[in-house]
Amino acid sequence: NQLDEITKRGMLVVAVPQDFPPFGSVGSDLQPVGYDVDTAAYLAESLGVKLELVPVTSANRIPYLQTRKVDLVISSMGKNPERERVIDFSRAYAPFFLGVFGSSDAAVASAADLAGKTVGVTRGSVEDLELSKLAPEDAVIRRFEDNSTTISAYLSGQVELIATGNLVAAKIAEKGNSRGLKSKFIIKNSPCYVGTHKGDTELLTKVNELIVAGLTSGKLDELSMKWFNAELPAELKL
Amino acid sequence: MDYTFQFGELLPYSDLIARGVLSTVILAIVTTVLGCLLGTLGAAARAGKQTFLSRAVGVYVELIRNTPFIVQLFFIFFGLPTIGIKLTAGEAGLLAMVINLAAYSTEIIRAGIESIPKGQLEAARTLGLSRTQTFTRVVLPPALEKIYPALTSQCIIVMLGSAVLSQISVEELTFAANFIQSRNFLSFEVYMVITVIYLLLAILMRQGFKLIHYFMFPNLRARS
Amino acid sequence: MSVFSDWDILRNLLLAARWTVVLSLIAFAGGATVGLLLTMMQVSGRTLLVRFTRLYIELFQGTPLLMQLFLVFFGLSLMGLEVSAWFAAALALTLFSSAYLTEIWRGCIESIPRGQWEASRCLGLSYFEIMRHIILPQALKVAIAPTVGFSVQIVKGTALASIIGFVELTKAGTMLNNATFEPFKVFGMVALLYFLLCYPLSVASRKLERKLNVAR
Amino acid sequence: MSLVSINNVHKYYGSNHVLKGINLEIGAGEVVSIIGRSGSGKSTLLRCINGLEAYSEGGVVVDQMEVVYDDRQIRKLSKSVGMVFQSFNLFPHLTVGQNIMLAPKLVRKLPESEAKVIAQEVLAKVGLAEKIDSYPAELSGGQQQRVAIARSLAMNPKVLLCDEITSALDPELVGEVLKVLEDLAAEGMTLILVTHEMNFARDVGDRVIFMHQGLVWEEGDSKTVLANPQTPELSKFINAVL
Amino acid sequence: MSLVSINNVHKYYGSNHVLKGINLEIGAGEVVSIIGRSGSGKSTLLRCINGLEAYSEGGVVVDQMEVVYDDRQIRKLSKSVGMVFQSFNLFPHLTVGQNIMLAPKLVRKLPESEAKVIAQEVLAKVGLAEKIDSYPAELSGGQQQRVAIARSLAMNPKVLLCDEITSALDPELVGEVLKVLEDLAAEGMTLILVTHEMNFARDVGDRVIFMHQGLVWEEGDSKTVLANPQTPELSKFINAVL
Ligand SMILES: Nc1ncnc2c1ncn2[C@@H]1O[C@H](COP(=O)(O)OP(=O)(O)OP(=O)(O)O)[C@@H](O)[C@H]1O
Ligand SMILES: Nc1ncnc2c1ncn2[C@@H]1O[C@H](COP(=O)(O)OP(=O)(O)OP(=O)(O)O)[C@@H](O)[C@H]1O
Ligand SMILES: [Mg+2]
Ligand SMILES: [Mg+2]
Repeated sequence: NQLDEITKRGMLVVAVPQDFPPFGSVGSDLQPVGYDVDTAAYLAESLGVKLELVPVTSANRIPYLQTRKVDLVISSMGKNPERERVIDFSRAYAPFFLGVFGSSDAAVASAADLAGKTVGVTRGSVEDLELSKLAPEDAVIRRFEDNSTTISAYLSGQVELIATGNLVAAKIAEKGNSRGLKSKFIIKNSPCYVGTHKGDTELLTKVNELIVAGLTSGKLDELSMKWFNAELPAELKL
Repeated sequence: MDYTFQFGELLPYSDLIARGVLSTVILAIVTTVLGCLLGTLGAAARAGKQTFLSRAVGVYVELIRNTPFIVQLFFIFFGLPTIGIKLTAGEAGLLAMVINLAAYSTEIIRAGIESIPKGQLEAARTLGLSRTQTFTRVVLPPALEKIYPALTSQCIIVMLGSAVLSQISVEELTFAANFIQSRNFLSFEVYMVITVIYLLLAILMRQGFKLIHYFMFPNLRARS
Repeated sequence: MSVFSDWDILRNLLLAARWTVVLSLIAFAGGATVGLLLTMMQVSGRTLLVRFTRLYIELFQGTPLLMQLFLVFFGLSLMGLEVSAWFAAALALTLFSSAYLTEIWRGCIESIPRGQWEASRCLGLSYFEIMRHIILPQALKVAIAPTVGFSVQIVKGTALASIIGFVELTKAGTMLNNATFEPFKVFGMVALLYFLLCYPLSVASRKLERKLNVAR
Repeated sequence: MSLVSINNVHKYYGSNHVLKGINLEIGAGEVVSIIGRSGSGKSTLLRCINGLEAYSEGGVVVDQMEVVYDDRQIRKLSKSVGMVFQSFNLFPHLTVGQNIMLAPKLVRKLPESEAKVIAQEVLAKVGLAEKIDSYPAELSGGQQQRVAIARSLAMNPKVLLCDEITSALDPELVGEVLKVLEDLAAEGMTLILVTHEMNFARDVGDRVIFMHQGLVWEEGDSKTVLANPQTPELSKFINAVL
Repeated sequence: MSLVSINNVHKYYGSNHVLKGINLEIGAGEVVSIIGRSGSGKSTLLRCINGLEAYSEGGVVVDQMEVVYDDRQIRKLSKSVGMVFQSFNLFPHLTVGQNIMLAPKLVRKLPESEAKVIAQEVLAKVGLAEKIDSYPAELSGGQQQRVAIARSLAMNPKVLLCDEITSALDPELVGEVLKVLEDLAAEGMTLILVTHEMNFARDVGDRVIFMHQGLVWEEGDSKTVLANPQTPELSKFINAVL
């Protein structure tokens, strides 16, 4: 099974984001850093194996897992039924509120207000799937390949609004870009889960064990302070 | 191999695929027309005397031909807004394709023009034709005829290159593929089907060009 | 989050450009090897081999390189083969470039006048001897310029490997753009670096062509 | 007054002195053959007469027009001077009729219908009336050259320049082209031909000009000159060609 | 027994019946000129004699070898039959010497040194001994054609086929090539030439074959045939060419 495989090769291969701060972005040496990256490091350390990071985009992370290019996806990934058909999910390891964000002068307070507006979203992400259901007919949803393109599209003014996670939006706003980024409305509470290949039960059980351990020991809280400037919300720890 | 193919799963998306095909076809047609037109003008400028214009066209051609399409696309879509030029994804994509084809066709058509024997020009001059008349009536038609296959291939290459437009959210054929893939995760099936569609488009385009050729160059028809 | 100076951007791009170069070299070597094989098959005159090569060329020239990359990257894995972004990019680019190189080289061989064949046959040379002593030496000379010219297409083709996550020049560009939000500067630099890689090849190809035309 | 008057014409290509002072007067209705070795400057001289090449010194006057190397002037000149080339230079993408009608329509601004009548006339003259809708590639070399002559005639020139117009033809096709020239000469057309066809030069031409090293080396009545060359160069040339 | 024996040869290109039953016997040492209009099948006949083209019916025997269109057979045949082309077809990337030595080395398996001796011999024969290290592009057309003849001679053939080998040459270069042929004829080489040089055919050739529409229309002793053509077709042809 996959867990033995990992122990045998002494290496855990994890798909992480690199265009999705604060979960995963790149430092000035272009190596991934962020909450997901640290979480992956924590898991590898606990398993007593080395860690190999594979930068992925939201669009290709599931194919990576399906085709066993990686053991785990720790990539701020939300759960939904479509995904559950093709991969397995651990318990949640990080909070995530999906919302629509835009500059302060954009008058949007609910999904209905999106009519006639252009919203950028990363193709295949949970926010894409949810927004596709919520948005009125005449809202223009522009779907980009990965988060970096989506964010770039917003920052260069190619879209008026973007749908993404609250923590991500905060991080972008921090950049001090002239357009600013204010929360307009929340689409969904969609915490992050670790993804495993369908049927890797032993691995999944082990990952769940380690997440619980991390939550109780305060390890994950520590990471949360480091990257989100806040402790993990209580409901995550239940 | 323990994988079972599920091509049937793509059926619900046939609408999306059809729309993707349509936009790819429209992009291809508009690009071909505008690109070849601009290419002809560029070639005319390049083939004449060394002027500022011909040199400027030369620089443009070199710039475009020596940088990747996707980088040009990103530059236009993300870079230009910072200096105040904002284009929609569709416009940016089309612009990138047109300037690309225009650069290549400039070079191709110029080669065609240069392959026309000097005697043809001299004959036209001794008959009293002006420069413009000589270019449009005597030089250009056989030049186009000569480079027609190269031009056809280049137009097809640019059409296939439009796959990259999906990266900036243009909803063409590859976008449809990526979209479906992001919904049902059947990457192999989707890409397989879309690849075959591209192949058919390329074949169709070649046939289309042949048809145009048939009407454009009746002298070749007569010979065969 | 770290702050990027212009030098950081350039430094990272230059580092990534190494991979563009390496991938280009691999793709060229692969494409040339496969292309040579296919060219031989195509000029062999054996119906089956010729048909196969035609199909191969039609297939890889008739579909987007991007799709070929996707299919190799995700498709081969489904068949149980371990495929890294490296391998996928190298393989797809090899398939792509071999198709074009085959076309180019076949054209070069066919550009040698029929009279050369006929004269050689009248002197009693065998097919193999004619190829080896008469046709290939001449075709090789003709082939150099367009081959160098096509290598520009290979270098540019590697840019698409960024989409399957291979970190080369373009991918580094998008990553840096994401980190700095200075698209004009970042993509301007990326374009410049590609230009510096490709332009010398273009110029060399043109020079070679002119030289050979004069020589004839 | 002579139709073509060449006055001390010099021509250099870089430092290569190709024409070294040519003087010639050619009257209306004359048939003049220019002969000489390869490189002696025959083509260059012809090209100076119709403005295709700029001469470096001297003057050329055709039909009372000064020949200068200038687009506007060449256009004007084209109504008086026709030229036929060794390599035909028919326009491959146009039919025979279109080839002939092109210049009358564009330069003489004739309407399609009139141009058509002219095309039929000149084609009849060269014996190819039925080929009006063929493309050049469908014709033999001799036929193509006859069409090229017809194309020049359609501009109704006063003088026709022919530069080795039978050299690219198979031997058995030479006759049909020479026949057309003979007819033209009989009608009184002024012809200046660069040619290797000695028989034609002798029998049909009025005057022979032997060029050598950029000079008119010998000239005079064609029968006399060819029968009694005065210079060793011409003797040698005649022996080599015949 | 004759050296070349052609027996009722037919040749079709698709539905185009190009050779319509050719019968010829050519003895060793004969010099045979084939004349006729363009398209009458002269080249095709030559190409059937050396296996470059497959004939559709009939038989050709050269030097007691049946000529069949097959690589192996052509290789064997190449030791008896040489061919010179209108367009020389020298190998541009090889020097004159290498051009000549290639086949002796590869086909006759001679060592370099022997091949070299042969090259010098044949070059001397065509008067170009000093050009052994030149490249073809450095030679004039006449010189190139003489090298091409030398290259054929190096294989020591019994019969040399020449297809209009002077047609691509400037008039003043024709003589030097014909001179070489004349010498070969004098030495007793069997020559079959497609040619338009009537003087040469008459003065040097033994026999003339006039082809018309894929048939041997008239043939016989060259002086007789050219002086007294029996058919109107040949009369017309001779008039056109002379
Ligand atoms: N465009 C050119 N540039 C440079 N030199 C030229 C050019 N055209 C001709 N010459 C040179 O001028 C000289 C005369 O050439 P010209 O073509 O007039 O000779 P010609 O008598 O017509 O010879 P031929 O019988 O070969 O046509 C030659 O030495 C030739 O090399
Ligand atoms: N490879 C070919 N394919 C089809 N038809 C051919 C081919 N070669 C020659 N022919 C045709 O065969 C006929 C005879 O051609 P051939 O070349 O033998 O004539 P020729 O007498 O040598 O003429 P020329 O004097 O022009 O060389 C012509 O009608 C020609 O069109
Ligand atoms: Mg000349
Ligand atoms: Mg022939």
